[in-house]
Amino acid sequence: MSKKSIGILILVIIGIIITIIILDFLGNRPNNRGDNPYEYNVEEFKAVDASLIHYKETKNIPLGDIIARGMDIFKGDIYITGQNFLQVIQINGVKKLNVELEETGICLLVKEEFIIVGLQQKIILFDHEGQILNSWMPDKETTYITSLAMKDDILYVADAGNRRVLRYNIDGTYIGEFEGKSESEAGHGFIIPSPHFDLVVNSYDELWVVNPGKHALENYTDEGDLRGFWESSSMKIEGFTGCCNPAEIAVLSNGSFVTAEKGGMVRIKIYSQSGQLESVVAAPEKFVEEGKAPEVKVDENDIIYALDFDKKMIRVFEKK
Amino acid sequence: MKNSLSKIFLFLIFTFLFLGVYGQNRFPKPEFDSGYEQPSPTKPEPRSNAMEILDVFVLLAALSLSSWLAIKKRSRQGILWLSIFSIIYFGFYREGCVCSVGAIQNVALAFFDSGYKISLTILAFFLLPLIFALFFGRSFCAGVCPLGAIQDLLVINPISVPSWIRKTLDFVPYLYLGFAVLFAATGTDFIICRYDPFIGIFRMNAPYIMIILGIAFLLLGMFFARPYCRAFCPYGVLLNWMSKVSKWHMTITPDECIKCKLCEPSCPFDAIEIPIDEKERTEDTVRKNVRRFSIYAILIPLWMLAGGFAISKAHVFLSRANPDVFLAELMITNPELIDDTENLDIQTFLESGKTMEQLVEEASVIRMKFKKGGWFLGAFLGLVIGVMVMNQFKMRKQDIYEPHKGNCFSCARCMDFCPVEKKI
Amino acid sequence: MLISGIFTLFIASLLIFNFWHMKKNDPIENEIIATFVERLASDPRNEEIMVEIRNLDLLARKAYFTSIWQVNVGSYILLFAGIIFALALKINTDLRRKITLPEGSDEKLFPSRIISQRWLLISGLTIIGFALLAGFLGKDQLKNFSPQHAAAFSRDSIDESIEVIQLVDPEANPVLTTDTPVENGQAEDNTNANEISIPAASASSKTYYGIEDFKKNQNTFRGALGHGISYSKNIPVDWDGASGKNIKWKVATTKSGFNSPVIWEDKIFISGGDKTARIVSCFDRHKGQLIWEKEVKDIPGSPAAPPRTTDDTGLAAPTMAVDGYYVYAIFGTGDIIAFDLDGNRIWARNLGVPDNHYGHSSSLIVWENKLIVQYDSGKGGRMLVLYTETGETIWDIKRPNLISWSSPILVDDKGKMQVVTSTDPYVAGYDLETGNELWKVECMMGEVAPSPGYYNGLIYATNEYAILAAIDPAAGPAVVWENDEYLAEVSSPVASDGILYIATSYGVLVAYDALTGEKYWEHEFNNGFYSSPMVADGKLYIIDMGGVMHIISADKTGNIIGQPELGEDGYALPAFADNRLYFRTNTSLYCIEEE
Amino acid sequence: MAEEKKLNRRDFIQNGARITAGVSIVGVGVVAATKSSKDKYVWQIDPAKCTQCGRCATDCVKNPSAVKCVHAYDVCGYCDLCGGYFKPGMNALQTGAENQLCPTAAIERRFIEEPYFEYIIDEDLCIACGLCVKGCGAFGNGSFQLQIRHDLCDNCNECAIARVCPSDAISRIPANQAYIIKGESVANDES
Repeated sequence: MSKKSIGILILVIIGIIITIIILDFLGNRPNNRGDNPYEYNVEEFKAVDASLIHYKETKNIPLGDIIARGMDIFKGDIYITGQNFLQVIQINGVKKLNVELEETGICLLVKEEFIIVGLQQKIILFDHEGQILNSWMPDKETTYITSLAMKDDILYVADAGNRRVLRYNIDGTYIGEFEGKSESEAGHGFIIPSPHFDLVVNSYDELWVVNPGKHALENYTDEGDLRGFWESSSMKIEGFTGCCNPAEIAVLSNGSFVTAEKGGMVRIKIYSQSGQLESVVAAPEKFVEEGKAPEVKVDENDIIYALDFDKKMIRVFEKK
Repeated sequence: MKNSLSKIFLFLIFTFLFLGVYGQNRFPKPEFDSGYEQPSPTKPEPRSNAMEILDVFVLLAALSLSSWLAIKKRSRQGILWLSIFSIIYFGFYREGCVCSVGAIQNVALAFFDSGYKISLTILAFFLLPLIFALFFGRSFCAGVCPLGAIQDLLVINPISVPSWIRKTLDFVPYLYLGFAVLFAATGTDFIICRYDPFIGIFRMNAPYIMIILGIAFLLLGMFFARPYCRAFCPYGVLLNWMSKVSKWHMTITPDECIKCKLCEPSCPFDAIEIPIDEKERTEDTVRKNVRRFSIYAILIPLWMLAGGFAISKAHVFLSRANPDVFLAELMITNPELIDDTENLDIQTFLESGKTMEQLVEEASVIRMKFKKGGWFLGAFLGLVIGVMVMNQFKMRKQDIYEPHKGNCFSCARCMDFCPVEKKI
Repeated sequence: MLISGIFTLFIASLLIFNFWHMKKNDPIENEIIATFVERLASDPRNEEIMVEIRNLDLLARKAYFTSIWQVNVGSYILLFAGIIFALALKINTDLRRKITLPEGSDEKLFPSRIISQRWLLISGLTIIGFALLAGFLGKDQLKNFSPQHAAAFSRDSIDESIEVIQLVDPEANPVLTTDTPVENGQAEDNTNANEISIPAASASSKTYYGIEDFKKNQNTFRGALGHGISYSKNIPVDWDGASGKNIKWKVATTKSGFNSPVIWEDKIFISGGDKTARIVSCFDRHKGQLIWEKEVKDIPGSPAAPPRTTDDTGLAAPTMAVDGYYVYAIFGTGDIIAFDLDGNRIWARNLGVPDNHYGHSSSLIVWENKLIVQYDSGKGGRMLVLYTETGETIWDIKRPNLISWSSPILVDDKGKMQVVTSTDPYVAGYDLETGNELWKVECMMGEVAPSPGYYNGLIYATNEYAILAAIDPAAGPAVVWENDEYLAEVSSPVASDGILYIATSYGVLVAYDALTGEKYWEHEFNNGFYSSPMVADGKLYIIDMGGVMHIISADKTGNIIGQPELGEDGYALPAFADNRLYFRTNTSLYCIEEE
Repeated sequence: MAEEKKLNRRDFIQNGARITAGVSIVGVGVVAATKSSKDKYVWQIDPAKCTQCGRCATDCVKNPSAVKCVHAYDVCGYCDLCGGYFKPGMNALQTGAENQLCPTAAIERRFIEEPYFEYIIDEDLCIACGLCVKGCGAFGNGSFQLQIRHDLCDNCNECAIARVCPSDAISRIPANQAYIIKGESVANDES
């Protein structure tokens, strides 16, 4: 090869080298990168038909710094509990009561005579002035209390840690418990992959318990016998998806269920007592992506309150 | 790279915080009736510390052997075999990492980032070749550095380039070194590692664009011997300094030079200094050169000042290499990108919960570092240019054939060409 | 040789083809499968489609992993072929090479050096040129960033129709605490529990020290009520840290902090802190002995890992307050604590970890039974007043301002105390009793660190990039005069005897007529000021960032009286007492007295 | 005589320069040594920060990536309907390819007992695309996570995926605790 051709070859190669370096450098800039070929896409399931949405958001109450975990509505006041507190807030935002708790309150239930707060492993009864009336602890160390409900004088306590529902008298005496298991095929017991395990008593005095692992709502007798259930497993709007949904439920005065889901698609929906989707309260777009399930409660006027943990506020939904 | 590299300990704290929040996920598992036992995830161990120490010892042994072969044994054959060993061990077995060249960046980062801990192995890889160069010349380049060795083996038909090209190319490594240190010190990028042309070949696995880069360099090396070492290698700059003042540098001839000229074409790297034609050293040129020398010597501070000013002026531009700065600016200039769901960097940032103010604050801090660093870098480059220009008029007497102590790679090729035998 | 060369080329091109192929054949990118999946969605029971998909999928996966395998094997073969090719080439050229005498370089030494020199010059100048070009073309977009801008980046699109209700703690309903916290017992472990149960709002029978006592003791940041004036007499003007001249005593401090010492009678207090611990120390003012030192710990709600702060703020930036009975300290962790003067812990609580990117630095101020805490953070403005006896909240207001680093001052408005704060975007006065906002003027912006100044009914507020404003709250409120020539970044304004002093972070100290804004004099020093000036004994004392104390006559002449230095960095204010000056550096506490 | 003197002077300068160079190396060495640590450091992904952007699959210098999906069984709910295994909107809860989320079928679903299933990752097939991690995080307990496998990782001086990671989730950690597995690290931290 002649010197000249070698020289040209060298120049060409140097050109290639410089081009490569520049290409590589620019190719990695944030505005120049290609899309992710492995994108996980659930957008089509997130879209909700607007005609299904029968509710509108009317009020927001930002909670600021406090970390709330549980909420209940009673006579127009909002009761919240969370990291070391129990607070009562009037609907106009004025705090009525603030009680310090030794631990984080997880759930609460307000009745005429008292306020019941569930800590992880303890149940405390307060009067409406914030004085402790009574408190007791369930027997097992793995207890993880997630929900409370009352029927007549019996307190139902959802213990997600042991997959059971406990029954107590209001003075703290243990009456019994059930795990939802039975000989029949339907009685597979509660499947609770993560600490979401909710129960309610509706206006017909029926106890409904969520079986999140089965995407089911189950109706039990006082003794713990399965009386009826419905389940709906689907990623579409009609059903529940993921490992443990619905994570939170509440009941309207007509017995319909308000359900809240966690995870990739946070949404609040209303199902009839028999499990038919009636309407949608809030579509996933209203919530943080991959968020926690909001705690939902209903007041006497069937106004729905949602405690949004990700946005740290109480959101109020009213019928359009 | 980003800043995360340095924040090992902070990161541990973060983990802890995270687990505090999501601790609820650790939930009692199902009780299995079928006697199922939960497996635990396997954790293949990283390469052990002992093996790292072994690497240091192999480096030490290879350096000693290379020095001995070049200076005592004077054996090109030996160095050739050593370089094959180095390619196999440091290249293909160790996959080009850990390497002395890249260690510059770790050292730079350790100097400027208090949170960054440099491992002793890397420090040893950085220091040992320099110490050897101080005593024995660039024996590291001769047959220990896998990057050099692979190019050295592919020197097929080296052409001799005019000295002005060489002298100009000599400046590029300084530039590369300067920027590598600036980028490493600001926690922006490790450009030496990122654009290491041969690492893809050693790993036999790389983005294909980088493999093409490696092949391009090798092809280039067939005609312009050791292109990376001579025109890019930032570590070569440090070795060059050390080697210039080395105590026992290798010589072409075992004894007295008889100026037979035979060795002249032997060096593919044009590193042999040939005797100066005394006829050219007329009194007139000498006087002229002395004058120029002194003028350019006086100009050096000016160079430094100009360089510092210019590069620190360019800090805005340079700092865009930093991903944080780039992202911050991108979002300020193109706020509409927030709605671009395909832009992962921006979407991830928005989801991270970090505020824009924090990002801008961090970016400004990095930018300021670039401004300050720009002064140092510019002054350094100015100094280098100034000294290089000045040195063109250095009137050193040269009456025998000897290797240029800075540029010589101690590859021992020239020795075979020397007809002189060692006197007993 | 030729054969090996061709072989190498062949393998290389195969490999490149494979790379390209692999890009196309990404297993999930397969479009045929995608169409089948779509069809399946409309016909979920169709077994045929399922089988089809499964087969195709299997094929695609197989192809993917084969191509990876091919790349691996191919690169080994390529390597091998490359080695053979290189060897062949080498042997080939070596065979052809004969030892020849060099044809003798035709390059002349000196002329070629001139060319090299020229090219080096060219490349050097090119680089400088490019750098300058890049410098002039590169516009610093970060500077364009403004808080308004930031709003665009918050993702929440707020639905206008939603009513947002803010939580309020009404004064009418003081916060109740029940006995529950006692169960875990940490809150008040070593306290004198006798007075705790007094409700916050009710008055105590204790007589509190008043303004005359505060004037004698520099009990808060910038002296009595935070006005920056010391009433002590005979303050030293000359000392030297290096020779020890006029240094009465010097004592090492346990932990560093940027807070200034506070004094009550014979005691002097400082706080300090780092990641590991926060402390409050009390020294004998006359002898320099440590009397007590207490660690601030075991506070419910206190974070396990303190929040990050910058080095020039740290966790103990706010100055303490002392009211003659108790000494109060607040830290960057949100912990606030009270000790009595003998070091017994009275109460402690955590106000919530502040979201502050430098670190919380607003100092405390105390009046009668009320401890005022300015607690603006990244989450928004907040100010609270705590009951000094128990630490219970008397009032706690959320304010619509942004984060700040300034400290509140107190202003006596016809016998009623007002709290005045300077924040972004406004300067405002609050009723100390109720927390009601009495007036506000929107004139500040940016990261407000200077505290307000006060003289003769006028409030002075300033911040860099904002303005210097003299505000008369009684007149509307109205800005009486303003100026933007010299603006302080951190240092707070102080006014005394009709003269207002401003110290900037770039080293200018300037004096204005406090009532009209007319400039009397200015001095420019080498080092900038972060510390605030204080007027004492007719002289202005201010320390610069280089550790030099500038002492200037506090009058219209502005004569420099002295510039002594300790030879140690210090950013805190000095504490003044009769004949004495106390000064805190990073490592030590000094007492200076002229012999 | 003059010649000799000149030579001596040159030697002297050379010696001086050599000592200077030597001192500066030692200086750099000592300063760097004060900032050094005997521990080896390796790159690892913090699952808490990871957002499964997919760049681990495309940007690792290894092909397939040295990052693999690791199953933290401690956190797993053993669900029948696994968000990490099934495609969104899957046809049926079956192992058929049309229902699987994983593009390379690297997850094995194994029946344990009603109603629990075990999910096992075949790392040879895993390409670290993060799809299953995303799915499990979104609709499950988040027991799948991406981790750099150190038998595959070259431990580059500058990790190519750390450079492009949008969430800064990759950093160096001491080699003696080379993995951050969800659930487990809680136990470690607490003990």
